[in-house]
Amino acid sequence: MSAISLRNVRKRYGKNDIIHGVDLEIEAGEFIVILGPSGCGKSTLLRMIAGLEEISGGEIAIGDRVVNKLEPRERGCAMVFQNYALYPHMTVAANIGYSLKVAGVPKAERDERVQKVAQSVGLGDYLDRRPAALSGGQRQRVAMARAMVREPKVFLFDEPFSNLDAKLRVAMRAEVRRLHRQLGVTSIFVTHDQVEAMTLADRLVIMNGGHVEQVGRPADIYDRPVSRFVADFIGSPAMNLLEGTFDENGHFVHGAGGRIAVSSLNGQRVPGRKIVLGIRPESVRRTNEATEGAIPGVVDYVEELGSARLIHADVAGSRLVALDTEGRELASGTPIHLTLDDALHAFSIEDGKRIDVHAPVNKTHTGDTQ
Amino acid sequence: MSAISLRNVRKRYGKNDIIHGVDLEIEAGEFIVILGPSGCGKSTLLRMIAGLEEISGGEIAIGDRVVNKLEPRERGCAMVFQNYALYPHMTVAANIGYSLKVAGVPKAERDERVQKVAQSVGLGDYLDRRPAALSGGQRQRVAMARAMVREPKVFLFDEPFSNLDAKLRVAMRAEVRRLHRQLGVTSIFVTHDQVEAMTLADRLVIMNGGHVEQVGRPADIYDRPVSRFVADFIGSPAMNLLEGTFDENGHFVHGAGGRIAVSSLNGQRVPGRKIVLGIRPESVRRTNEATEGAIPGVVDYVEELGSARLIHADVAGSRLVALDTEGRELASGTPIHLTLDDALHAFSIEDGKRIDVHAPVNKTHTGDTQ
Amino acid sequence: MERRAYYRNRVLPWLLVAPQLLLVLVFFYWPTSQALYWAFTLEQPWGGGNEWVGFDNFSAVFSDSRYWATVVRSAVYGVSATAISMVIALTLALFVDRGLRGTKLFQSVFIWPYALAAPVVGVAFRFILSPEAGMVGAVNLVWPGIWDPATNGTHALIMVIICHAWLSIGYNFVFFLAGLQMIPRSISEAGAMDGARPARRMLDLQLPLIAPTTFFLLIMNIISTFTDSFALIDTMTEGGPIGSTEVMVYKIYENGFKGLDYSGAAAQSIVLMLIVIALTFVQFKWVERRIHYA
Amino acid sequence: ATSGEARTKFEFWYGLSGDLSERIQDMCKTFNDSQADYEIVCVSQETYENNLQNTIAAFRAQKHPTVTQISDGGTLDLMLSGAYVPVRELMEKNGYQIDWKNYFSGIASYYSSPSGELLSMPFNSSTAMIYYNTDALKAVGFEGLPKTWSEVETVARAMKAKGYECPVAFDPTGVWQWFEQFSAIHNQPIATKGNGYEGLDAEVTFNKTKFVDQLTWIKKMYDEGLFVHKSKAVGETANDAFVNAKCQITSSSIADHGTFGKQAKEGMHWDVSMLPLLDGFTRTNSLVGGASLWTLKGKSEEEYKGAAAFYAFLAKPEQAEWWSTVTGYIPVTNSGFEAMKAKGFYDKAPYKGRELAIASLTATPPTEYTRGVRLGNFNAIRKEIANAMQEVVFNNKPVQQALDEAAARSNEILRRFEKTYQGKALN
Amino acid sequence: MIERSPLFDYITYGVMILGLVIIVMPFWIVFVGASLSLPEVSRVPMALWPSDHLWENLTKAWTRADLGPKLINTLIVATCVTIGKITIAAFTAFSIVFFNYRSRMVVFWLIFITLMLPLEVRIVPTYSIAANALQPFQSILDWLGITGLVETVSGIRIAMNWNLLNSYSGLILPLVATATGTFLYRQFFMTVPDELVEASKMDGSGPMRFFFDVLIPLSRTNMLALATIMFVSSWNQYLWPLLVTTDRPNYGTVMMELKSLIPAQNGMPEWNVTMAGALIVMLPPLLVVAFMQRWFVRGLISKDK
Ligand SMILES: Nc1ncnc2c1ncn2[C@@H]1O[C@H](COP(=O)(O)OP(=O)(O)OP(=O)(O)O)[C@@H](O)[C@H]1O
Ligand SMILES: Nc1ncnc2c1ncn2[C@@H]1O[C@H](COP(=O)(O)OP(=O)(O)OP(=O)(O)O)[C@@H](O)[C@H]1O
Ligand SMILES: O=P(O)(O)OC[C@H](O)CO
Ligand SMILES: [Mg+2]
Ligand SMILES: [Mg+2]
Repeated sequence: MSAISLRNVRKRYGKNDIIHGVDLEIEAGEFIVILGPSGCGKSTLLRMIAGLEEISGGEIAIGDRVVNKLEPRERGCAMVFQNYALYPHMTVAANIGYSLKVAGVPKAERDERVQKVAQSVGLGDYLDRRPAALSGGQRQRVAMARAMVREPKVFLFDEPFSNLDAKLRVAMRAEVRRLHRQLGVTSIFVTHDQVEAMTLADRLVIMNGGHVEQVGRPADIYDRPVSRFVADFIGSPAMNLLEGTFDENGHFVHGAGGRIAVSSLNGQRVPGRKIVLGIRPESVRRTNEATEGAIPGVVDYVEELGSARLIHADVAGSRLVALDTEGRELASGTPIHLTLDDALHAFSIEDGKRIDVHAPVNKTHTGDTQ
Repeated sequence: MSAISLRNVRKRYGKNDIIHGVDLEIEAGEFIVILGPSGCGKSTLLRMIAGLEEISGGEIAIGDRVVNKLEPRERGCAMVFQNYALYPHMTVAANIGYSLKVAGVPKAERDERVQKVAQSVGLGDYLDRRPAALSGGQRQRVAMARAMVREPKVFLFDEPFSNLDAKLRVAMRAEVRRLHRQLGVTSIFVTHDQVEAMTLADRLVIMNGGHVEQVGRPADIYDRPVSRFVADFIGSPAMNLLEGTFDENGHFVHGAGGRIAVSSLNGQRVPGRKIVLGIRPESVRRTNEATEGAIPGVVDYVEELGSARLIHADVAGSRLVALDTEGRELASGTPIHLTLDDALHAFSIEDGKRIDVHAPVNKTHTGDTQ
Repeated sequence: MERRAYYRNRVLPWLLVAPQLLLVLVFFYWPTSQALYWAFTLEQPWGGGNEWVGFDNFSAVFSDSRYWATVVRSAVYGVSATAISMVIALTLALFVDRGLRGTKLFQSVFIWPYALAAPVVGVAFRFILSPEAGMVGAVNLVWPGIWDPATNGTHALIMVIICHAWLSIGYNFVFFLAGLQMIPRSISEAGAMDGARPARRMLDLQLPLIAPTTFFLLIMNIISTFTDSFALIDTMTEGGPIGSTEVMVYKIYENGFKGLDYSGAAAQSIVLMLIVIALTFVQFKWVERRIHYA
Repeated sequence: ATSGEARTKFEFWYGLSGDLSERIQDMCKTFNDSQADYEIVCVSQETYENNLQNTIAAFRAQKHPTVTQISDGGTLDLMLSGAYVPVRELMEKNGYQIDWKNYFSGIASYYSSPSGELLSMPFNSSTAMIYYNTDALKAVGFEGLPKTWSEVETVARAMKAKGYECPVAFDPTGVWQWFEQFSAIHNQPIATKGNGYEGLDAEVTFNKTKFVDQLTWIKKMYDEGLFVHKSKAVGETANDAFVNAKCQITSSSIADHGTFGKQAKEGMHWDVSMLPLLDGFTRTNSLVGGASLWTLKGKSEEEYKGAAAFYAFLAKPEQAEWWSTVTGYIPVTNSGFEAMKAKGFYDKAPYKGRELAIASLTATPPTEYTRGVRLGNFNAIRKEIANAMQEVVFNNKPVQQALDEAAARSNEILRRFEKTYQGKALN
Repeated sequence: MIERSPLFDYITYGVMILGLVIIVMPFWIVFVGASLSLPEVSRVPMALWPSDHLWENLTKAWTRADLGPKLINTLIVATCVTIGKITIAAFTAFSIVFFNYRSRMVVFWLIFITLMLPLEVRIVPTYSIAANALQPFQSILDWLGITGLVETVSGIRIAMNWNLLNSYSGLILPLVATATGTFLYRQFFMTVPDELVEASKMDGSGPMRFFFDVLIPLSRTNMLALATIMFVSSWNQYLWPLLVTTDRPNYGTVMMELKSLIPAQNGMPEWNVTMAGALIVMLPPLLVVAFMQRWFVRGLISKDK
């Protein structure tokens, strides 16, 4: 039995279908991240689970109970809101303890539990402050403590870090991870930041326009995106996506006649067939000489990242981005040669679906768990 | 003659000194990025150049004119604001053309110029819309077009991308770069996003608490941060910074007695001397066997980035983060061994200043400009 | 909230405020300073002359038991009209804010009283609450004398208070609704997630969060009971019976304009003005310190 | 009328409303039509009180009318104002010969300075009367009209017993009829110093006169339901109640005689009589009521000429007769009255009974207490007395206490007035 | 709406309907009263259902109080006051909010304090000002001795006089000088982001251009809200018109005429006509509020939900 099941869940606002039937089984203790572009329905889905939004169709079950008709308070979920939604007029302690107070927990017990939770998120010294007197990170922690104190069956997070600055986001990420390890509560976390998603998720749910595009472990999704959308969405810098056809030699022809020798994709290289070829920037390598099969190009510009740089190159009228960890100081206009490793992805040009052959296209894992 | 000179520029609000004397020479056509944490005075400095803020001390010259006493409109600067600051009640065309209208440019010429600029930023089809009916990226472009239409001598940008989502930021970055290449106008760009700063800047100005900490090309700053502050601030994932001392063998002792053999830093390894040792995550490599000099540690957790992963390891009580592009699936608690390459940084524990020996500590460039 | 972006100009700001300053000086400060002068003199009604009497007018006012009765009455009037009106308006606003289907209709009607002038409402309520006609007349037929604002001072005061309260429901409602709608929705949702039912959320979350609005309205209402009660009382009771609906403003008008005691009235005006200024200062300190959400 | 250009315009503010106001407008029109030199603009200020207040405000602003109508009670306020031109002087200057002796002595004494100079132009004079519904009187078998308050009590009781809800309409704000005129016809003082005629330092004395007993009696009548409260505040005035036959007896000005005639319910019979007396008293003359016309200072000679012409117009016998006909106001001159009497004006309905007003006014020559009232800010004092009557009737305050308090407050008003006009004397 | 609690929904509707009754009842009674005949309106208890004399009573009230010209007068006055107020207040608030000069808070308080002393309590001195609005200047000149000086030098006596009684200016000007509008504008102007000011500075526009090109168009909603408030309050003015207007036929306003419809001494208790008059008099502001309420409410809320 799953901790949470969504069965063909739909949402309609007036005449607009927002969620088009989502199916999802979440195991107890899992950390699920829902990722997708703005407006794709992530929050709506989360809020339907929370009970803040009516369900227009399908069924949501938490544990073995269908909760469609239950009020938020009856579902055993706790939620951390995007802008924290702290009660501005209550102290930190009162904010955290409010749900207990509503539930009629006696004051002594309440104080004790609030104290304990506050300690565990490092807010022990701030219990008497108002939210306005806290920093962004501290407010974030109050929101978290408020969710934790009820010992809910499910944690729901709606872009909880989106108002924090970069440094703080990294720190809060670690905090959420630590808490999840410590409490082991089933969690659903909505974000549109893919680094956040990749680093936090046990399983990732990629949404697009009210559909679930792909569900899987972050690495699997990165390695085998099921669609052009996912391929483009996951990974930073983004995957190079070239539209083109195959010639009679099975070479991929793109842009203004550029040719790429493709070793994988056996059986798919039908001459004249149009596809989208996907190559991750880290699969594009720069060679100094024009070796056999190397693709010639011209540097457009280079973005310095410090530890590496992104070479934006013009390759026969197409743009190819390479992640280069070695060289430096490539002036714009410099001719270069690029080779591709065999981790190529191909997508249908019509529906954007992944085109797969039996041979796996992902890299060989060195996966040493010792 | 510089395009813009700041000479001992100071700013005081009431009794508070905000900018403590900034000197900076900016060449014509340069793209300068000012980077620093929130509240360090970046915006204030920019606004003093724009003429929106009075200068409490020192001198600002644009071209050969000291502009301290000039009104904003007389300085020939254009500015792009953080939240765009578009006129909500005007159409895109009116927004872009407003400065021309104020300047009394005849309607026909105005329309033509607006049209041209709008085309160049891809807003040709949106001229009749109101800002409210535009997406974030489009608004951003309107703000840019508004700045461009006046053909100013200097562009000023105050965190223009901070309200955009990640994908859009990348796209807008490319756009700004393209525009700068195309127009060649001296630009000053304020941000606290270091990727933005690194990838855009000809020269980077790192500010901290009203001071300029370091000025230089992005790669130089990455490779030779002049202070612990800069080292920590520049680079993502951030540099590992370990506090410790040297033992009689010249080994660096940190945490609960962990020892690191340090080959560089000759002459600085005085036994008992306390320093901060800085190691970039990409300089930490994982080896499978305990080779000579390898540092033993235990995996705390791994953050999957897709193309690589960050191994957070416990090393004798200190935390060391390694950027790993090879292995995968390292369970928490797995013992590992780490080696460091020789790109080490050292900083004084007292004032955070870089401690340098004559030998350069940066990697050998392969810098093949062919 | 401090602004950062200002214009610098020596003349322009003064030109901009000139029209209003001029109007205010001519139509407010000049007359008011004249009244101030009268407060320290005995002014002949026909303006033939006056005599400096120092604080005599004030001591006369303060030693008059009827004046103190008026002060107490004003306080009762102010507090109860304010309380009744605000409670009703707040209740309506809280329920309207739930945004159920059809709420818009209710909402627009609840604003109506705002459009009405005190004299119109006074006339209408005088008719409605008239002991021998209208609506309440029926009640008097059954229990004679149970309602008689014409002779019973308490009834008369109640009548005026009810009318004043009704009249300000619209204004209060609009501000309460505005205040409620400024509370981020997510705070109510957080409350729901924390297990609080709607009624509980009203009490625990919404009420405290509109405290600044409430306070603002409290002061505005009390000031309005000082300043706006005139037309109402003048059309409904003219201060009677036996002065039992005479509040401070009305007494000033009655003593000054009708009783031709300009000096005594001027002294009372000054007392009233000081009270209102004090209230406004308190209020101002609060308006500027609204709660900031998140 | 001829073209407006050449005519001198001047304003006349008055304090009457309703039917009486319309009559004044008629009168103004007649005046304007009667000559080509002046145009009078007549503006109603609704009530005497309002008119006094607005006139003062306007005078202070130098935007006052040339002529204003001030009621009996406001006379001293005007006398001390120094804001008027005495009417005798005005008329003399403009060459009008008026026989001032011809005016009823009660009227002259009310509006004259101590030296006997008539200050304002007598215009609408009245006195208080009592009106009876004769149908009701007949129903209880009372012959004629009650002449004493004890008779009134008897018939009221009988009416009540007959099922009349409201025998006597009582408006406690009617200080003029219930208190002032009561005091006059019983020769009771209102204030010392001859009701204030002899100095600004007069003090009221109404808490020590027969009025105390009278108010006690009123209270008794009210408690028994024989007097019924009728006023603007209850939505029905005493006069309304009387013309609607809801109340059978009311006390009011003779001025209302005309209005009652027009408004009385169809088929209703009524009559008017002099105010009743207490047993054992003989009648002294009642006070002249209504108002007179004051000419204000600060106007042009032309306007004064206009005002004088207007006064002369009012003094014309046919004009005075018209005015007395369409209202209930009395003719203000002996000759006017005699002429009308001779014409048989008072012999038949609807004017029959109005002569009683003059009989009341001239019952005796004016005494120290019946020549008028000369108290400063008398409107405010009236209000105190009205309050006292209401306190007694509605709130059961002991009569003596209520009147003592009212007297104390009234004296404060007088002292304040005295101080305000320090150094000024009646002259 | 967060949860679907049918019970609570019923309560909500219950309360709102109760509120509706409280609010609408007086309107209804006025309406019903206005439709009754004299005997019907005098009957106790009064009917709760309208009768068929509405038109008759409306006509009576209309002619008796001469409402036609009075409505036009009131409309002229209310419109001018409204326009005057929103214009003058906008200038003042602009000066106070967007210029940084030392005395701006003094100016603000000078204006704000005028909210605190109602006209009723300074009626007599205000009246004499209305009689000569230039009196303060005359007095200042007299006091400074300038009048005397000029008179001795040139023989001309300075006598400034501007009478406002019985004129539209008298009905309008004193009402234009209030602080409410300034206060509301100030509140709104303070929410205008600094960046907008700065953007326009960078675009080269000076303060007045900013005011007309940016601030005024942005304040449209607030101006509508303000206009509603101002229109209603000036329409409903009572005591001031009563005082400055002695020439009722030409300058009377509806509110003062209404009082003359109240059954007076010596009059019939024609409450039905009074109610009909009230109906006519209250209709225009009611329509304005009903029509403008969308902007009215929005203009007072600075932030959206
Ligand atoms: N109350 C509503 N009425 C109508 N449409 C709505 C409503 N709430 C949301 N939507 C629409 O539903 C879609 C999904 O909204 P949702 O808030 O779930 O997106 P999201 O994925 O959370 O986006 P973001 O990342 O911007 O928060 C959007 O297109 C939005 O416009
Ligand atoms: N008007 C002001 N009065 C007083 N202090 C101010 C004012 N404006 C800015 N400051 C202070 O000056 C310092 C620098 O502000 P500034 O806006 O330049 O920072 P910043 O580097 O742009 O920060 P951010 O990245 O958050 O925009 C801050 O500490 C701020 O509090
Ligand atoms: O109604 P009138 O005109 O007779 O006047 C009554 C009294 O004299 C008013 O003071
Ligand atoms: Mg969302
Ligand atoms: Mg900034």
